[in-house]
Amino acid sequence: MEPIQLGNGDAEFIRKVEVESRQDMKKCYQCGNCAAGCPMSFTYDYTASQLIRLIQLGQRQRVLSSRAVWMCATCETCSTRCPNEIDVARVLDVCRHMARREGYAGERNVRLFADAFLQSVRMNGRAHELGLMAVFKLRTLKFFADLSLAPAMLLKGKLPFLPHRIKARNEVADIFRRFKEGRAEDAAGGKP
Amino acid sequence: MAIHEQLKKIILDTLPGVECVIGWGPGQDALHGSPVFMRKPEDVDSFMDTPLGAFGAVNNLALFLPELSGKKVGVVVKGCDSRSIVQLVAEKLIKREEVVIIGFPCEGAADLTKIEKALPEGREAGEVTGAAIVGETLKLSLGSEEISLGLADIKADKCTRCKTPGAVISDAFAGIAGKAPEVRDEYADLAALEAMSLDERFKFWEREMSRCIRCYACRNACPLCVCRDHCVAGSRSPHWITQTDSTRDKLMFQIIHATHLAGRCTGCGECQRACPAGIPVLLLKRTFNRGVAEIFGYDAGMDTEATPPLLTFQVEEAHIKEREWQ
Amino acid sequence: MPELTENTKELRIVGFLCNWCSYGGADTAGVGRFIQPTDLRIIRLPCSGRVNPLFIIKALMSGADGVLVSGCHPRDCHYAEGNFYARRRLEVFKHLLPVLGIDRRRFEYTWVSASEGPRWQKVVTDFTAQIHALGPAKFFADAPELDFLKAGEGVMQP
Amino acid sequence: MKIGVFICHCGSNIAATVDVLKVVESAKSMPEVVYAVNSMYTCSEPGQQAIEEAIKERGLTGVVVASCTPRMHEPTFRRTVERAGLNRYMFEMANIREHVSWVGKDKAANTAKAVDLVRMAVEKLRLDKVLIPKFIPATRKVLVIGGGVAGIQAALDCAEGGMDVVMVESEPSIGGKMSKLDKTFPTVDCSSCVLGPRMVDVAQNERIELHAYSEIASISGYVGNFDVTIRKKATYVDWDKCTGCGLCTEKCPSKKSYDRFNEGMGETTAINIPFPQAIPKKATITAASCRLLSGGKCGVCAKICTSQAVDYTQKDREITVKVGAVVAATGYDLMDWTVYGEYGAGRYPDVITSLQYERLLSASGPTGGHIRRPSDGREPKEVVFIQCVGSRDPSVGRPYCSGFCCMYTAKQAILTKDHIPDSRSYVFYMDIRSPGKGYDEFTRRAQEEYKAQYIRGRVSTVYPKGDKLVVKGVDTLVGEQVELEADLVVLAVGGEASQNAPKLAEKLRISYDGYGFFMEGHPKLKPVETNTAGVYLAGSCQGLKDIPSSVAQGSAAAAKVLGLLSKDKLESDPQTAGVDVKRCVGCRKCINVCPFGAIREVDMRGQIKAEVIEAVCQGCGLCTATCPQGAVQLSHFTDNQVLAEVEALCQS
Amino acid sequence: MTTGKTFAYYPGCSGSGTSVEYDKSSRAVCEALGIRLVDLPDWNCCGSTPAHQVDHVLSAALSARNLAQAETLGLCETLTPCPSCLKNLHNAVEHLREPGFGARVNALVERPLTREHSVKSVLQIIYEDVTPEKVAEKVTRTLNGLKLVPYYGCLMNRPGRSMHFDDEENPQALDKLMRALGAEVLPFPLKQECCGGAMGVPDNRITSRLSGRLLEYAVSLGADAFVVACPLCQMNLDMRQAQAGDYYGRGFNLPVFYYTQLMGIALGLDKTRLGLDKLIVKPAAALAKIGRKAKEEAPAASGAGRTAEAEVEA
Repeated sequence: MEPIQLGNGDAEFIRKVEVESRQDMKKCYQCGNCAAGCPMSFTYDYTASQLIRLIQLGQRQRVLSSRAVWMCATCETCSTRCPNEIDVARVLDVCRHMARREGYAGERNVRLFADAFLQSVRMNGRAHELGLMAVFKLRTLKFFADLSLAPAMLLKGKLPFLPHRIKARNEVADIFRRFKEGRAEDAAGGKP
Repeated sequence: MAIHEQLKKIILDTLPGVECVIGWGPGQDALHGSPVFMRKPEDVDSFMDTPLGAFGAVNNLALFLPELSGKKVGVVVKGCDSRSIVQLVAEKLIKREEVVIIGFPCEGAADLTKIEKALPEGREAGEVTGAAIVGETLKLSLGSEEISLGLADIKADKCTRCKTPGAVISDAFAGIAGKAPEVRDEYADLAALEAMSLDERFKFWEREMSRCIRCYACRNACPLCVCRDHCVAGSRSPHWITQTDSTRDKLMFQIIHATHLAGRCTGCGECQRACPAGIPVLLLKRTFNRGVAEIFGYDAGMDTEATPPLLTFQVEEAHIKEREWQ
Repeated sequence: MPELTENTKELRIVGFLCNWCSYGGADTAGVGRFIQPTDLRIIRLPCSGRVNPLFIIKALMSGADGVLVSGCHPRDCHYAEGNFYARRRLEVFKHLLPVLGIDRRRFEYTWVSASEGPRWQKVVTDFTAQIHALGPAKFFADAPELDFLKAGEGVMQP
Repeated sequence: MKIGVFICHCGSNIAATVDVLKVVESAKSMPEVVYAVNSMYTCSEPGQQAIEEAIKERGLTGVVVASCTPRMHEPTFRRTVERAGLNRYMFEMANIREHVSWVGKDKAANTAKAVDLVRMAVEKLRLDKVLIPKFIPATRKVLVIGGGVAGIQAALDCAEGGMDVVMVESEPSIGGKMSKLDKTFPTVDCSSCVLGPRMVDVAQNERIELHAYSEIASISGYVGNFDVTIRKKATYVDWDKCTGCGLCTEKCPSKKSYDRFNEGMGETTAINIPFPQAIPKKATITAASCRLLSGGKCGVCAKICTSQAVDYTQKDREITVKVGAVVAATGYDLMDWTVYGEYGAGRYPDVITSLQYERLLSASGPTGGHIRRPSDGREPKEVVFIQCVGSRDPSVGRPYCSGFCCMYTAKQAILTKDHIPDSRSYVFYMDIRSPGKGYDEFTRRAQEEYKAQYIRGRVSTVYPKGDKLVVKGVDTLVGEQVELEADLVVLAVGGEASQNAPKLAEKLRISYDGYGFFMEGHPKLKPVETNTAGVYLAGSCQGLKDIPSSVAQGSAAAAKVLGLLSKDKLESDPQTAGVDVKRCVGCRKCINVCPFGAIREVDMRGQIKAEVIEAVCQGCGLCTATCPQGAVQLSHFTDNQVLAEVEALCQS
Repeated sequence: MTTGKTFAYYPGCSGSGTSVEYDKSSRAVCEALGIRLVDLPDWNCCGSTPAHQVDHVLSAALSARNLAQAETLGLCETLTPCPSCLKNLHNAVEHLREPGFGARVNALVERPLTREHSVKSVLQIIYEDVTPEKVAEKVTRTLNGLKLVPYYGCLMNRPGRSMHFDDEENPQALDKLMRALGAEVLPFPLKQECCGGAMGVPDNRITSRLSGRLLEYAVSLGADAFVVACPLCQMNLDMRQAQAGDYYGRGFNLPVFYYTQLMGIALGLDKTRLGLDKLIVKPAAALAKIGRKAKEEAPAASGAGRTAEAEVEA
């Protein structure tokens, strides 16, 4: 791996993470508590504390292309136990937002699941589990995973075939539309 | 038995054990009353022997207590007056056991300025020959002329925000104390001032204070002014203000008085009532009263065990956000 | 908001500082050469508890455009409690200014420790900018000079 | 008044950005100024001489020096004017260096500001008065509060210097935290072998009067003259009669009392002597555990005691002593680590504190020096040490480093190996802090010789699984999570200010920081003084420290006490408040607010008046700001002086 | 006690799908305890984990629409049974207080919020406002004999500085409520260790690994069943129990109840309202343990007795 060029730390990246997450990265003194308790750590390339360290060093590329920012399950163990009360989970969320915005491929399955889920919400106003699973499987081509669960669920009436659609679907769809149009950032006078 | 008669009986019962009982009696004319110091049973006859009766009991008689300290005295009080006593006791300026407090259910006291203003053009209070309260109106005769005024219109402003129609503490009480009304002081008087721009307020005080004649009646009427003969207004060490006729120094004196009363003033309004120039000097004190209530949730004169908020502190102040600036 | 530039006419800002923390903090700022606007003049007092709120109004009515009080941080008072009292009195006193027609931003109080040179610099810079934004204060022009200050009168005897 | 003004160039420090000559010229026109001159270095010998000469030649009655901060050279110049025959308080300074030349770039603006500051100083000086210090007699006796190692050192050094000492200890025995330790770092020598003889010295020294199981009820007075009331808590045993034979502790039927000395690692009897080396070695009854005192029937100890020392009717009693100085050496407490739910918050018996572990290691401890798990008495093989529990943790309000945990943990890892050769120790750490003589070498020995496995990282959680404790953590150096099934978990719990510290501080009228540690007079130059004259600090009550530092501070405090009380009379600073009795109306507001109790009420011909006790007054001026009629004035900072300064600025 | 108080109720999407029995039983229990729930009209999905992982403003906007629906009812206290929904709604309220955030959210939604809202879990209201003591008084059929492992999941209490409910490291709400019902509650140190959350769909090996650990520990304690308060946890532990079994090469056969189902049984509610038939791992064997001992105890007395015991243990 190429050495990290300390002089090339991306100060704007640090600032953005800090502003969007409202957390002070300088507070972290690298105790490692977030990494110690993280249940998803076994799936990570960098540990949570290493990610915070990389942010401190302004290593945009390394952070945003890491697997870890996608695999975080937002269980908040890290945020709960941080001695400096940094909401680490929120920081990782923000990194994932940035990775998405900046077109990093990320963890395909995680990304596609989120997309499928939100598509379902956008179209119906609510999540339709069966529908979104179908979309997800279509996109990931993982037809057989979890297939064994379906019969029992269907039998128990836990997977309705038809989505529960809300009346004001347009209101929800509008939220997504305005979000896509960047209205939120316009309202705040541009991205912080 | 009328409240007035009940009070007289209580005063008569009190007299043997005290130096005197301070109450209200007749004054210079039909409208004005004045304090009476009752020492003998016959003195009691003049008590409230005025056309306005209890409605004319305007003076806050707590004023006399610190000077009489060391002697046991009785004093008749309106609810607002009793707050001054509570505050004096809380500050240990008088001893509770030296005062016999006689309360009664006060229904409000007159604002003589309002009455005078209501008189026909060119007529003065001294010309009032007779007065009587009939129901909710005050009937005045000026020679042959009769006028009648609604009591609500001539009541003192402080009565409209009164929380203590009975006495806060008392040793004897005539009649039955009414339930404390649920009034909230909205500081309408201050709001009216604050509706002005800063510049207008500045000019307001310049104009009002220019009328001040430096008589210090305001100070002398204040039951909580402890300095008495040692007021900084007349001192050169320290030398806070000059003796000159400057508006600035006149205002400075009002600010000094208000600052000395911050967290102590019960809002009895005697300062303003005493002002011969009609300057609204109570406003400055009420500014502090409002601030103190906001910050410390404290009302002076309600608890003899309380410490005035500026003479104590909390390590963590719940309502002071001193780090807001910087 | 007018920018504070070198050309802007200096305004009159009076600072009441406790000797132990804030005066020391201003010294520390000096030692560190933390450049500040020049408007503020510092009156050294032993403690923020020594600040009679009337000093503030006296200054404002005598022609000061702004008054700043700074003491030790709460709990750090050299005299243990002085700043706790000061905090209450100054906080209450703030309420008076707007009623008199004086912008309440002309007076602030804050805490600066002896080690906080950079903080002192920021406090002075920000407060000076705040006062410049408000501009010169009006004051009662008819006030004569206090007579005991006139030459020859000398020291008051108690 | 004839005032001389001296404007310093301070080389180029001032002159580079202030037009010094212009300031001199302006000064000449200031009221009562008869002489103004510039000076290259006013504080230098020729500079000071020039002032002295000017005073003599020109008959100056007051001097203003405009130079650096008065916090630097005010004492210097006061001595200068005094040498020339002036009262040292007829002097003022204008700070035109730190507050002007060093912080402003604009020379014209700086010059104007310097002129203002000089004018202010002149106006203040015009109202200065001659102040003369008073001399007050002093009691040559010192009170040492706390009988830990710092207090013991201070007491013994004071006694050695010929000073009488009163020592007050809240526990039944002196010795403090150190007496609970098995060994000490970095020498691994036996704690009680080091401390024991010193404790005996305290007991045997004729100059030291020891009050154990006692506390300070109140302190009044001032430097040289403190009146102390000591509350001696009821022990239910007449210590004059008790021989410390210990028979009662053997026969006491109530054997389930919480053992404070052993940090709850064992149980003790209701009547007990905390440990074999206790000083004084006397028995004390814990009332709550005593069958008789808690309302039942017993009385075994009274029956068995051969010297009839047991007295169930004993009550707390108070004694008073007069002392001239006080040394506070009240030590520290362990923070309450049960706020950490992730370590079980106290639910798991085999998660213990380092101090509890000391008791397990100690031969005089409940296990006789054999390491046994509290849960089942088994010898642990896998021992995990977690550092920084309650240290460096802002989320629990303890952002500071306790300073000694790294070292004692290394020691405990070494001792664990000594006690149980086939054991393995794991130390989870954030940083190893070992800056002391032989300290870092010691932590290396723990790892190299004693094979302690140091893991750089935190433990996220500890939970039981069977009879083991699962420890889940991270090794940040490899960036991977680590897990271990441990037998015993030892938490290096940080220290905090002792719980009663704020209360004692208020009695002593000294300040304490946000954590409750007592404030030293100056972080560099007055490490054992406080801002209350005559009160000194030693040991961890001022900030956590290890044994060598505590002992050093004990000695330092003793040196200060011996210095202070070397004279029979003490000079008091005359910059105090004074009451103009003519103006005082006796409203008591000043008395209420004075932080030092320096104002008292006196009856003057039937009238109440305030009176300042000059020796107690510290000169804060709170009373002056409080007195409505301005009857109390702080010398040198009178209302008129401040008003004059305000006018000088606003009228200019 | 909250008897009679009215709350806006947000069932969450899974309430009409994978956790239909949780929704049903929550409503039934609230009704029995006098907690009045009014459904948010035409509510939408809170966006769950995907939304906040895509953008916090988007997530808050979806929640804000729901809270705006509450305002149409004149209510500003919303309850939800689902911790994931709770977290989103709660975070939206919290983030809206941050400067600048509100303007962004308002730019996305139709109707900006006009009031301060509070969002709590149904569990919090039952635990704090009704209290286990009062619940115990209403028990008609004690769960005596049933050994439960309480599992809280990640989200409900953490971090404590934000959620302000129960202990962030060792929550007690389920423990005490279940004890109040007469059940035996086993000490479960993993009561907040992550089950894998929404990771099951992208990669069920993750949920298998994490949930399997929980199941293993629970079995080792000799538990009869899990009791949970989260649809996602329930799904991972129940529906995916077989996957976890495959991952660890063993079977668990541990039923996973919603706490509201057990409360319904203990309060003697109509079985059809509890949806016990919806559980994947059959609960019959566990339910059969109820009342094995001390059957003769009078319900009221047992309720009171339980309360005392719960207090002692606390």
